[in-house]
Amino acid sequence: MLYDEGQHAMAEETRRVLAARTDRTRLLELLDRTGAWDEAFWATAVEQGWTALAVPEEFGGLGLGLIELGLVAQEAGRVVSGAPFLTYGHGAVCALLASDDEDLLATWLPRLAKGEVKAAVAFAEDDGAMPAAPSVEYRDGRLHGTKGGVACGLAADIAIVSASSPDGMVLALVDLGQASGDELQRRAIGSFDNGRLFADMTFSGAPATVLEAGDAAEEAALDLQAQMAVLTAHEQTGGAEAMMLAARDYALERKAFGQPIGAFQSVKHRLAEMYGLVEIARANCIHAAARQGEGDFLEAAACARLSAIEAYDTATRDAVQIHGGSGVTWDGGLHLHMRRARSLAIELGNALFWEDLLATELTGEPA
Amino acid sequence: MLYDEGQHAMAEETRRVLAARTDRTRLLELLDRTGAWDEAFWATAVEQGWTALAVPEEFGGLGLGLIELGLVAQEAGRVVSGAPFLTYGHGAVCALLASDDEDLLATWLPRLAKGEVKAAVAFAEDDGAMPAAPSVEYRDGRLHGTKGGVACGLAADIAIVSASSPDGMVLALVDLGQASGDELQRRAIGSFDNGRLFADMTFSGAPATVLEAGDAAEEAALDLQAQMAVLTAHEQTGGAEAMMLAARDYALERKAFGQPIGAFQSVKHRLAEMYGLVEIARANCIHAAARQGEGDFLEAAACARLSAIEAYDTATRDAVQIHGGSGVTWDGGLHLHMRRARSLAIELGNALFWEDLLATELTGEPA
Amino acid sequence: MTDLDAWQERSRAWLASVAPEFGREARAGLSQDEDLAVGRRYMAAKYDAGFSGITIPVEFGGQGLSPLHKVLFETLEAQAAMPIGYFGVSTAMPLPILIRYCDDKDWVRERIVAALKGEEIWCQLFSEPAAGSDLAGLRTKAEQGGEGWTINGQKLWTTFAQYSDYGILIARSDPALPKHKGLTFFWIDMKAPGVTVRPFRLANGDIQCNEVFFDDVAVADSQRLGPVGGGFSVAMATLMIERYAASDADGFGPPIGAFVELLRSHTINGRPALRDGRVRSVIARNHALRQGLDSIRRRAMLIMEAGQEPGPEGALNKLFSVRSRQKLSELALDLQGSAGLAYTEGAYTKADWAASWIGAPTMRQAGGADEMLLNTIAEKILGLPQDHRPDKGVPFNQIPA
Amino acid sequence: MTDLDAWQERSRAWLASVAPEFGREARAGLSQDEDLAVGRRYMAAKYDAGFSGITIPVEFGGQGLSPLHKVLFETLEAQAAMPIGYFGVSTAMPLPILIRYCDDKDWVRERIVAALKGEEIWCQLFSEPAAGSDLAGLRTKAEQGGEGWTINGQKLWTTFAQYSDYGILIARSDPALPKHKGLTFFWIDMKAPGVTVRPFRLANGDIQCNEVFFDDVAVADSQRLGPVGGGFSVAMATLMIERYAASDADGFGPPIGAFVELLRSHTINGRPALRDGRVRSVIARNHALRQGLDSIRRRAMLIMEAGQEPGPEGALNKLFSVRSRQKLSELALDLQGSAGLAYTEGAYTKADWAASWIGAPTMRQAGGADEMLLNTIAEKILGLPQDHRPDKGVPFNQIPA
Repeated sequence: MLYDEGQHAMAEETRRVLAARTDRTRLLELLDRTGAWDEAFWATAVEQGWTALAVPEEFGGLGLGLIELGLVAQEAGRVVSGAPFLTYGHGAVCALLASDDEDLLATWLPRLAKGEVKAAVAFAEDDGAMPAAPSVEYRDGRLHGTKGGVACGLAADIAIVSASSPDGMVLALVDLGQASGDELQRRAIGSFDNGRLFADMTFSGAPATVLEAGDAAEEAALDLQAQMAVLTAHEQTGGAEAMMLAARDYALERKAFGQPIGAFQSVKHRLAEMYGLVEIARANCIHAAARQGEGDFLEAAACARLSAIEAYDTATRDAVQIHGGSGVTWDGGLHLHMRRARSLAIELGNALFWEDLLATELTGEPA
Repeated sequence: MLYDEGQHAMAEETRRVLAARTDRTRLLELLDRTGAWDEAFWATAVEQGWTALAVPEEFGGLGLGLIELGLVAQEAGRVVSGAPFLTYGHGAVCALLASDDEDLLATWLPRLAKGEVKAAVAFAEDDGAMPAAPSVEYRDGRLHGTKGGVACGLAADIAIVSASSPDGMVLALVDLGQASGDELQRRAIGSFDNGRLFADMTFSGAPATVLEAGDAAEEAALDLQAQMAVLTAHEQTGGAEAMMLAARDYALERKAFGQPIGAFQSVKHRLAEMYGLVEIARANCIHAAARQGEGDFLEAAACARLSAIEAYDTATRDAVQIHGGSGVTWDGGLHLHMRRARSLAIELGNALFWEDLLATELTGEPA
Repeated sequence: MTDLDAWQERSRAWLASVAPEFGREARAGLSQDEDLAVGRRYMAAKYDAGFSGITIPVEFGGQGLSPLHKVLFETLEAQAAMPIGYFGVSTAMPLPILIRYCDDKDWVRERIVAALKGEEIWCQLFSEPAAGSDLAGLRTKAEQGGEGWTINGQKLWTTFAQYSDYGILIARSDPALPKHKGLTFFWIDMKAPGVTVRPFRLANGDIQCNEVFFDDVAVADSQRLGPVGGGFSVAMATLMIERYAASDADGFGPPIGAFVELLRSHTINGRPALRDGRVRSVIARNHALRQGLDSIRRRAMLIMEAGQEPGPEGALNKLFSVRSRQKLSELALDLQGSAGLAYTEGAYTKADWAASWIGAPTMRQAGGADEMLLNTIAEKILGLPQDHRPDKGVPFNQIPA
Repeated sequence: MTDLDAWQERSRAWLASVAPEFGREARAGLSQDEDLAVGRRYMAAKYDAGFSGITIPVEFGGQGLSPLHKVLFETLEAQAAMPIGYFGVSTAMPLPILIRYCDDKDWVRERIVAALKGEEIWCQLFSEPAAGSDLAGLRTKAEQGGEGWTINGQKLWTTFAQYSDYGILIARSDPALPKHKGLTFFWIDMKAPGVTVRPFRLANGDIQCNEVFFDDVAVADSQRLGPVGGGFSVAMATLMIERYAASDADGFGPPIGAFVELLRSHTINGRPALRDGRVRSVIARNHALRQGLDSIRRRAMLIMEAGQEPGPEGALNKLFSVRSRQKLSELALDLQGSAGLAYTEGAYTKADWAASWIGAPTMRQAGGADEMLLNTIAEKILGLPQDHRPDKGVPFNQIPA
């Protein structure tokens, strides 16, 4: 898959806009608060129509897909920007599209496209990223139980929740604004990356609408998890590339022992290895985005996710190391990437989850 | 544990003797043949009394232990010498000592101490390094079944074999010379390290003497496997150190771009990392040898084995790489270490076996 | 070993007796200023109990005991999580330097006792914006004139300068000499006119490090430590002490046992985490590594006890242990799922995985970056050539910036 | 893509039709000489079928097709394990060089057809005992006098020189110039008086590499390729071709699918190997890596098809794929238990784990050592400075040996 000219132009424009509107000081301030997010990014996302990119045209979207959303995610990752709503908003779009309830689609998709509604996707529980039998239960139109560490949880207007029901697993939509304080409690998690808006969400009878049930719900959940993972992989790859380039620039500028530290092989080779990891992750991301809807999409998504986790982790670890002391100051801000690398690695299933998923695809053997 | 003066002197003397009597050409020739071993080494081992080191004095030995045998093993590893009889001979000594049959001890220990008898230890089967329920069976004083890839198998005079019996697992001694061609077949394995004398051994009613049965047999088997692993870890550490030093010497001598390649940081840092792995392995080896007979011996042995596997694998891989083209010629002989690193990593249980064993010790949870 | 065993027993008993007053639980939730105050009280109590300045001669207010006594006590003290962080630099490096290079012995004794009791704090003014790994590249100037010296310039990374009463400082006294020459060592009154301290925040949120500015700070010649132009070797001696002081096989992160306990209740894709091969591999390999480092340390102690010089393999500890800590901490966060997202600033790195993870990169820099340690091992132990250094032998003021 | 699809189909069909005669099974147990003879017959058949010299112009006896046609055919040919090893160097680098630099076009056409048919074999005389990574350091002398040149010196690592009829050679024509200058390129008759070829054995037992000695070998000036003193850039062009020719995401070792099949029947401590977390991690991560390399290759092919220059990320393949092959092969041996000890010299590296393991270090050297590739990426792609090179600009005969 090669990006076409329109896609290239879109990436350029996204990069330009984000570079102009991203402010490191603002991002650093977010770390010390819970419940606040990168509002400038979100306003930009709405204004630029990124929220509408992958929504079908009939519902007010642009009818594009993972490739274009991935390009935006990569640029957002580059500047450690990105309120998490873009990724999870896409998750909600996918979940809605998996149902065939035209009323629901007409109610929510246009508002998601316009960015009027922010979404969370709550699958993970203590027992894993995607428990086959969630402890959260769906009974008589209402949800009971707790989802832990929901990204966007503190600000989302709707949530897509996996739950157990007599019909097997269900994917349910909760209109969070409609639930009373007794029916829904959000407990903020003081995190190392507060802009992700992590919350434990406890449902005590919050009303919910079932989108899919049984095998169809499990399939839909896996597909949208994979789609979100591909977007996150783009974001991670963008972050990894930014770290690599920051370290490269620092290595060219900083002198020790009478020469730029970039003339020392330990630094050169570390950077060359980072370059390799970034390009491999990028290639897997592009490939996965292009395979959306194909039989090997899950496999491609897992490849993208695994190589992007590795690239971002290694690039932050090594870029911080190359920066020496200035890599570990608050104001230097490299820890924005360090923190983001970790939160993105945990959200949407950690590396072990995706290793097992990919191994199952490749071997036919479960873990 | 610190080596005392006698131990230091012994290591020095062993090194001196082996350096004088080891001939790379001879070792290279062994690679092209099956059934041949490093006879000069074995003659030296017998002459120097290394075979008697850990045999109790009452049976003609020197009554020393793993520390001294480990020192010899480390020096043997350094020159990729070492017919495997020293390690497996010690295994046989341990197995015999675990029984309380004075006749057996009096029959075999003096001959093992004098090096008149060569031993193999056959635990591994297709299903693992130490199957709890071996497929080889012991019935009515005879063994039935196949042990695969037995080191020393082509030349051993006796074998210690684990087998299933109505009384649970047994450790049995087979006098290989007494078994007829119908009762015992040894099939040579054409290997990348033929001097280890690997053979598949098929027992078709070969007479055997039970040394231990049931839980006692399982305990004894694990203890002697751990003792042999500690010796092998010493051998691996010696090999790793030799590789590190060879690469260091080459890096000082070989020039590229107008300077010794050892002035390039990629080479310097690779060597420094190797040094670290060697010293960590060495520290674990010394510690394990000193813990023989203590409650944490198994844990210490696993640490020694794991760090020695890693040190030897990394040191050979990286030393060969530092040697460039001359690292991969037949006559250069670095592949002697490459091959030995692999055969020693496979013999006595691979890294995954020891990881699981150590994890069980540390967590109380089986795999 | 009976004397040492007794010492260890006595140390253990005393630490247990004061744990309720000074231990981790007692200090939970305190601000840094409050915690510092507790720390000062702990230091005073430790002095009274006879555990302060273990290797410092009795005539200077110390205990006059062996390095082994020191290591034994400090290992237990770290396990007990006592509030000693603020005094680590203060009591480690400056005091031996004062003893060795300062002529006014009465004054030295006063300072040492005050530092040991936690009444005064010392900092160490070494690193500069343009001189991290390359210490000899520093630019802070010491100009001689009249009775003494005038200091101008800027230091960076000065730990706890914001609380410090005194500092030891290295400055360039002659820029016309090659860079390793022309450096001189002083002690400084941190309250003197012209000294400005600006704390800054680290990636983990801690406020421990400072920029320190010197603006025409007057220093008497009696504050000079060592000969004019002899500063580099004084600094090297100081850094060597620092390197060996930082010895913990867990890299000052949580031990493997804590990793095992953390995972006992977790599952990985439906199976108990401790039964997963990846987890078992990580546990086994990190344990084997740390056991090896620990054996090296114990062997070094035995050698020191026998009155000999330990081997060079002691230099491996920081390099290997902190890398192990870094990756293990990342994995510990990942494996906890949503619980891994939580973070409390200032948590104890040996007990908290998030604190351990976010602080690891700082540890990889402190006391010699990984790359410097690898170079040192390659050059000093393995005898490999130095890297190319275009600045070698060139007068400092002629090196292109 | 219809033209390319048709080409691929035609290639697949032809390869399937000749597999019984030339494929791996047909050659099992042959000696190297016997295998070479089969290889020559295969090359002749391939020529007749129109699959030889795919990118070589029609007027020189090739097919005049695109690099994409070449990659497609060669991928299938490698999968089919045809006996092409002996002709890989021969047909890859020397032929394009001859076309570009040799004036006698009829003679060139004759040579190319003979090489493509497997009748003649060419070797490439580059590396020397003192010049591996540092190609410009070579010492073989070419002295001009009378009508032509006299060659003296020694080459090393010359693949299949023992079977070669001709070779391309780089030699030092002016030792008074700095080392990158003063090199000149020639073609050589390997049967000429004064040429001595000594095969030697590699670590895996293969006898493919040779030392080649030149003892007053006379060479006509018409055998010169490119200008006097212009040899380095000719050699660089040649090496670039070599680097891109060596592109296989499995690093010419077995694919991940083979690893999975190998382990299907194995257990690890009593549990199915494919259910062990460590094994699953290795499978998943190596697959993800190789998929990424493969996507890079496929993207490069699309870009080439669009008539553009592919990105620099193609340089990653050898570095990452061969390292992946090396460790995966080690693990494959370890996991097989006693079966992992077996070894057959000369087994096919894409199908045999022991052959793949023992040959991997050679692949890590061939066509640029890892360290050189990393330097190239750092310098050419990331714009980092060159390493310190004391020999830069110094006349060759004044560099200390």
